[in-house]
Amino acid sequence: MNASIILLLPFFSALVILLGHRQLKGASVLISVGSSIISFIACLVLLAAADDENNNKLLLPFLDVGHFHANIDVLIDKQSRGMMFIVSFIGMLVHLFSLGYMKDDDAKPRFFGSLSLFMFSMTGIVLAGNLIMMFIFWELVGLSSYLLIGHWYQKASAAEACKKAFLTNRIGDFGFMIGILLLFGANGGSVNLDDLATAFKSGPLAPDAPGYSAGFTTAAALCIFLGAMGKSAQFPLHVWLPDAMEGPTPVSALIHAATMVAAGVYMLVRVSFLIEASPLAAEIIAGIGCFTALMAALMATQQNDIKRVLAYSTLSQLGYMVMAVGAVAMAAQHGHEAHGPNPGHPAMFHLYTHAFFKAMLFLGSGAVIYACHHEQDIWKMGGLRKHMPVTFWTFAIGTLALMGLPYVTSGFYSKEGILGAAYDSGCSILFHAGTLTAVLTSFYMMRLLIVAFFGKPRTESAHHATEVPMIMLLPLVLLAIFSIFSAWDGFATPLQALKPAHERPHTTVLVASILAFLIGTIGAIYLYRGKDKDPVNIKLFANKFYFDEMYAVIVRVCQDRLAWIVTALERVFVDGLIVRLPTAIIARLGAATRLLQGGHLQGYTFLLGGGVIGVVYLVVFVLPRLGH
Amino acid sequence: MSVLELIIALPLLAALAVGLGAPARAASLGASFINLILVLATTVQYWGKTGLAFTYSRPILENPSLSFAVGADGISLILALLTTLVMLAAIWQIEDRPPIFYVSSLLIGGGALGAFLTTDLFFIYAFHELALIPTFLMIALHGRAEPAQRKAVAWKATIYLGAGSLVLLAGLVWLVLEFSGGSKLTFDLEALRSQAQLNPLPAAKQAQIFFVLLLGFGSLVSLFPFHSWAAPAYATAPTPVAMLHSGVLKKFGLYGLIRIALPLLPQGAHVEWVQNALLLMLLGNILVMGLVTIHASRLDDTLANSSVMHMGYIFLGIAAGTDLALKGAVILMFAHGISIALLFGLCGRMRNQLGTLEYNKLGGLASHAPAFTVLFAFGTFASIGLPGLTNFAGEVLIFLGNFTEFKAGTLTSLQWTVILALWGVVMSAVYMLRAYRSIFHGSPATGLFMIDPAFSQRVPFILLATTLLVTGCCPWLLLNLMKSAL
Amino acid sequence: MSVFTIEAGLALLGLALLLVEAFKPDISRRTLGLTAIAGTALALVLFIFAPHDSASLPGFIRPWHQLDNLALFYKGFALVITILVLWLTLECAPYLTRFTVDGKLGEMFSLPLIVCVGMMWMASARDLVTVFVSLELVTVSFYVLVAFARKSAFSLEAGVKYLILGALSTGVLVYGIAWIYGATGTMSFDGIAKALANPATSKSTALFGAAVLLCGLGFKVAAAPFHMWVPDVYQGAPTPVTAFLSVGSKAAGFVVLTRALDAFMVEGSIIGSEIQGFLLVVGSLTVLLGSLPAMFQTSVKRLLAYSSISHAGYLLLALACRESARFDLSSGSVVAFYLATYLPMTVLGFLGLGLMRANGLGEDIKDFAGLAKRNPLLALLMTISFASLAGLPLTAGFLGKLFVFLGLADHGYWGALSCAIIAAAAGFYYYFKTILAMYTTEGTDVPALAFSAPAKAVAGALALAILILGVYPKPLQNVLMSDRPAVVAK
Amino acid sequence: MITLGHYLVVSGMLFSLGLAGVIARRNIIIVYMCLEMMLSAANLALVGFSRFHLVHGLPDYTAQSLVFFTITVAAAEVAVGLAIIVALFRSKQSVDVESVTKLQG
Repeated sequence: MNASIILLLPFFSALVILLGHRQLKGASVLISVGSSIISFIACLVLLAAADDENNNKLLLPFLDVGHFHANIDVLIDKQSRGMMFIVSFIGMLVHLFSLGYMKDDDAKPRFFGSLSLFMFSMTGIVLAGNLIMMFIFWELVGLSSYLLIGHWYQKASAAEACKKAFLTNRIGDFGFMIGILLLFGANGGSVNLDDLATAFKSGPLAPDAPGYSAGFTTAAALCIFLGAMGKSAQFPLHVWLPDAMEGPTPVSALIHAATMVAAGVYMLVRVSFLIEASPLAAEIIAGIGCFTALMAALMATQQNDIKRVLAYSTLSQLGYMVMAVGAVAMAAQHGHEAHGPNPGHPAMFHLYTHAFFKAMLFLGSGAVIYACHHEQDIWKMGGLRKHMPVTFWTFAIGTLALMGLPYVTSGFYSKEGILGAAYDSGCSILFHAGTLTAVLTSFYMMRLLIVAFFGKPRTESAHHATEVPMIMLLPLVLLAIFSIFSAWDGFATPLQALKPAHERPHTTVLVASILAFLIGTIGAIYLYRGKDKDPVNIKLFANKFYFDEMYAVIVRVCQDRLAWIVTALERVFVDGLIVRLPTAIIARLGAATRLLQGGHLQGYTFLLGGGVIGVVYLVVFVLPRLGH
Repeated sequence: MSVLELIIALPLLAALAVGLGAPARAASLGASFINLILVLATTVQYWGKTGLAFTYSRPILENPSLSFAVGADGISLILALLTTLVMLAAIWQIEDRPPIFYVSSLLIGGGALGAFLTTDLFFIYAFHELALIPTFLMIALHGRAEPAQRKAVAWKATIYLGAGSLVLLAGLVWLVLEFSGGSKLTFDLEALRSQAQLNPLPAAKQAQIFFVLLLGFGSLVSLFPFHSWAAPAYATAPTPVAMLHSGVLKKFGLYGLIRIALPLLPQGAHVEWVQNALLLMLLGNILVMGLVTIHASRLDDTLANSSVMHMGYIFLGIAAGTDLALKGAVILMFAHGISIALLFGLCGRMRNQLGTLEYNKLGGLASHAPAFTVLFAFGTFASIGLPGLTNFAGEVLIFLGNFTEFKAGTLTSLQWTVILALWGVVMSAVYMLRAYRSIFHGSPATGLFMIDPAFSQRVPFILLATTLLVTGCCPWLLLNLMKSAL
Repeated sequence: MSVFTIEAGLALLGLALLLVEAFKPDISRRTLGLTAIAGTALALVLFIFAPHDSASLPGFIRPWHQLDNLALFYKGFALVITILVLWLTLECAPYLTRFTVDGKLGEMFSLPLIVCVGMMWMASARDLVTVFVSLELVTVSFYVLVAFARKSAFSLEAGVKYLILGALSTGVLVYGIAWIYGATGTMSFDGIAKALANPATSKSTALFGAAVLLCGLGFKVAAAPFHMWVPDVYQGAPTPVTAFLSVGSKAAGFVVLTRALDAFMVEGSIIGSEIQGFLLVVGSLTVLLGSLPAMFQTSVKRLLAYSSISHAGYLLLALACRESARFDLSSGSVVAFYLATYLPMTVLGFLGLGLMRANGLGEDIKDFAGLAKRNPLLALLMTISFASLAGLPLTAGFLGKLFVFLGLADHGYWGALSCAIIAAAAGFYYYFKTILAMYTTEGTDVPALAFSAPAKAVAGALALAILILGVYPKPLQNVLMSDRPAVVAK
Repeated sequence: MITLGHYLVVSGMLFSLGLAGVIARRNIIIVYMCLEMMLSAANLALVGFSRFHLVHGLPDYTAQSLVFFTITVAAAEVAVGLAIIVALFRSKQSVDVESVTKLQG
């Protein structure tokens, strides 16, 4: 019942708004915000509900053919409840924040409608009890992301960005679908998550089952992972996320920082049984996550757009989480089973803490951008600390949380958890790269804070910036509180976000975390204090390793050029061989037969006489011999 | 007398009435509206049943035994629903056109209904031909191109479809000869089917006949490489004809394969050489035509080629032949019909208002015509295969249907094909989003002026879009009509 | 009154009209025409109610005449087509008289009656002598009719060509008859069948005779390679005559062919399989040589001529498919069915042409442009006619073709079937070309066309017949398929 | 002894000559004469066959009856044919076969 409210309320809200916004006018905003608040309340009720294990139950029918069922059925367990809380809570705050941020936008109803659509689809992913349902909502979040990134579609860059986001995700979904199909086939027609988990544990897909194929398991895991790569923007499908910042900032906060991009991680955690079953896949996943984390962090150090810095930081953190998924699976294969009752997954834990502070940072940046009249270049800001004190303090808290201020902020605990998992995985590269990423994270976040908020205002708009209205500050403050406290047991346990338990006390990890924080912070302060322009200039990082340019070439050569060639071939050969050649032959034949009809009487008599002789020859001499 | 006879006769009679001078718009709209109601009522009546219902037969010839026999099961009802919906929309969206537009739409619709609702091979074939003729005539006479060019296009379609129909006829004749029990030839599908169950042919022979039927039906559905008529024909055809042919009539070939070829020749499709040939051809549809579509630089080209491409998925369902895949194929037929009709209808409006469909001349229409944009988005995302719109349900069932027989570690050629075909899903997103972006996004191009259609002109498109949404969210509505295994 | 008496009466009426026309020059052509039509119609009515068994014939004629279903069907067929042709002549008269010497049409009303009688006798013929005589009665009359519009160079040229080639074919036919007689020692079909079923008969003599005879008959039905005269003659002849030639003369040829083949391909015939091979080869050749050149025609009349060749090909292919063990689709009834459906569509086509001509229009495809605008009804009727000729389903033409295809496929004659299919595909092309022209809207500032109420009625009835036969052929089949006694004597 | 073979050979030669003449000659009158020759060839064959096909010791007269018909028909043909040829001559001032080539294609 609860679940269906959470799922369907935003759906109807989206439907009503998108279809009838002209009639509804202002009411559409209220519908959307109201539905998000009610969803949040329903979600709180859900959190309080008793914990009946594995209540995978049918909510709505969808596909039902013979023995095959792919319905909308919800799986409510600790993970989904925790994730649901994040989604509905941040969703509600973003709705509130948008009330202020989008006040002057003409297309407000469209914005709120899309936001509701997003809430609906995200809820669907979180609650999904089977892979088909997950795929359905997976695609739908893609759609809402497309709509929201393209909110200001008149801008060419926004139009391109939303297209890019959708297409890149499509490539991921290509793999996801193959993965689903492989699992569907191998598991005898069921894609239910519970069934699959059982199948991998003791059913037809378990390593000791007859006909077990390690290659198949790896292939399935990697295909599914491809889906996560698209959604969670892992290398090499990461290119869409920075561009997605073309959307309104609240959207960036909700979708492209806190929730949707984390869906990949959530899904990987959901199918962790699959990843644990394949060592190779686990290593690849960890490796890709690790590479993404490091690469994005490097890129972030040279970005000047406040939202882009945050976007690359999100990429980097997502890489972290993915790495954690891989690392945990590797650790599990090495026999490092997590202990304790309900051990939490480090990736999920980081997802949880990251959601709050990253949403907060984005909303904070939104407030800054709003205050500076849509100025996004940090070098054109400066000194905002004095003009926008509340924003500054909340932003600072968020920054510190992301940097992982030891023992105070939630980010410290979750990051430590991931580094611990990397440490446990038995692969030292993961740990070292993770630590290096942490250093870089501290560095670029401190750079951002210093350049934007300290010093003197560098432009007029920064000079005239004033504090944003109450409705926008409220979410910031709430999120700032969560950024600090969310990792504390008193907070985390009722919210079903479970801290991961480590096997050994990790002195090394602890020290590494603290050192990383310090080195990064000090480096940034040393380099950027009081500077008016960037003292460091690394083109490679600033230009994001030239990935966009490379992809443009690939698309041009592999797709557009190929399309051109294929089109030409199709015109020449298919059309030529199937149509023009036979037509030409028949036409020639027809023209030839017309020659018989020359109009000359002699010709006709000749043909007639010849015909008689021919027929006689045929009938008397040829046909009898054929013995027809 | 069966209600199906009424359903078939109504549009034809309306066409006759309009031809004789009845008020064109009122008569056509009335007839197609009543028809939609009738089909809906019939569908509701069929709800929960299985097998052939509403049967009625009037013998017209004793030897060979021919009869005007009607009957409907879930598949035919779904397609009849598709036909009536698209027919209503196509007729509704006609504006300020001579009566021949209404007549031809009614004839195409009526012909398609006849083909879907009769159960005698003779009439199935005949009604389809009846629907084809107005298509050619309308392309040649009222096509959107210079007279010489549109005639060339119409000829190409005529030659292809004419030749295809003849090959099909040869295949049907072959079937009839093989499966007629007793001393009389019969064209009755049910009789042939029971005979096929009693005395199945050897697989090798089934394969031969199936292949002939595949070529015949295939060229009607623009199966690669017999597809090159389709794109120019749709791009040139007047809007209602493009809607009806690509949306409805083209489904006839697929319907025939599912209704006629597969039940009579159950092993035919699975003999290796036939299956491999089919897979190659459908990959041609998906991959080659996908790339060709990406190359297109005009909206009508994109839509026309995409419609060819999407046929590949339905063939994929037929190639798999499993219950799941076939039901998916039927749903996808329905979905594609609605979505492509929606897109062609909107495309026609755009051409009327803007006079051009070149991508590099368009842009930013979303600002001018928001409602139009939303409707177009429905079509776009449906053909991309977005969940929540019907196409997705069909596609996913087809894909799943190909994997029902699967051994971990070995992929059959069928399953490799599915994986390649999945890449086509990516391609269709590429070209549809490109189209959408260049038409609706960006800043409005100079000199273009387009406004939202009036509400009454929006109704047909809203009807189609709503259908996509409702059956997309509840595909079980359609699946419930096909309870028995195919 | 016996059927034979009716025929004799009709012949007398023809002669009488001829004389009246000659000696009473001021008689109006309308009176003449209406008399001829009325006489033929009366004959038709009497024929329907006359006793329909061979015993009713006068004794002296019985050895040479028979009245089986086939004969009765073709007799009725001949009467109907004659009425239609006479009426068409009347309808086209204003235009035709411009090309006749004295501006009169006398023989145009009397000769068709004689032709009709010839055709009716041909249908009943039991031996080759009767066949020859009645065939020549028809042919010689046609020489006159074809060349009737003497002032038109085309008509005259057509007449000359038909004369020379027709006479040549007559020579071949008689020579063939001579050799058949030589091989079997008899002229009657029954006797020939009996002799051919006897293994002692000289096979090569019989083959030679049959081949030459079939060449002669092939000319009459326009079988390739004896079809060259058809386009030229059809195009040159006055339109009503062309219609008569293409329907009546062809039907008569086929009824004789059916009878001859019944004898040649009798059960156990020593030359049966060779004749079948001959039919397949010639039939395939005919459909192709009829269809392929037709694609390039610019004159609708000539196009119809080619189409008539191609239809002859289908009929020949139908004849090649003798009764098979499995399916009771005898070639004779298929041919009869095909011809019965061929009648309305061809006559309707020529009727349209004639009406166009009567309104001062040409016969080229370009003259058809915009017809739909000028006279929608005529365009619709012509569309139905051409659609049926092309063999589109739901028209009568489709069923005939379908039966042919079924027969060929049943016997496994794949080569011939492919030829037939290619020809049918080509047929789509050229018929559609014409249909398309009618609906083309470019350059249609020409005035509307009008035509008379009877013309509308007749054309409408023909179109209706095409459509009704296309979806409800049962009555026609009932007429044709009531068990015909096989013309075989064991 | 003159056998049936002799008759048939002569008849065949006559037929062939007639056919050759029809094909080769350009004057329509002569062509027409050759056609008559072909009919005569057929008649000769008929009579020959009839003479050697004895029924009750007498020749079979059915074939000979056909010969009479053929002769009659030939006469009728000539009557009509010559009229047409005359008409042709009147209009073209020629009886050459090449004067009628308008209808073609």
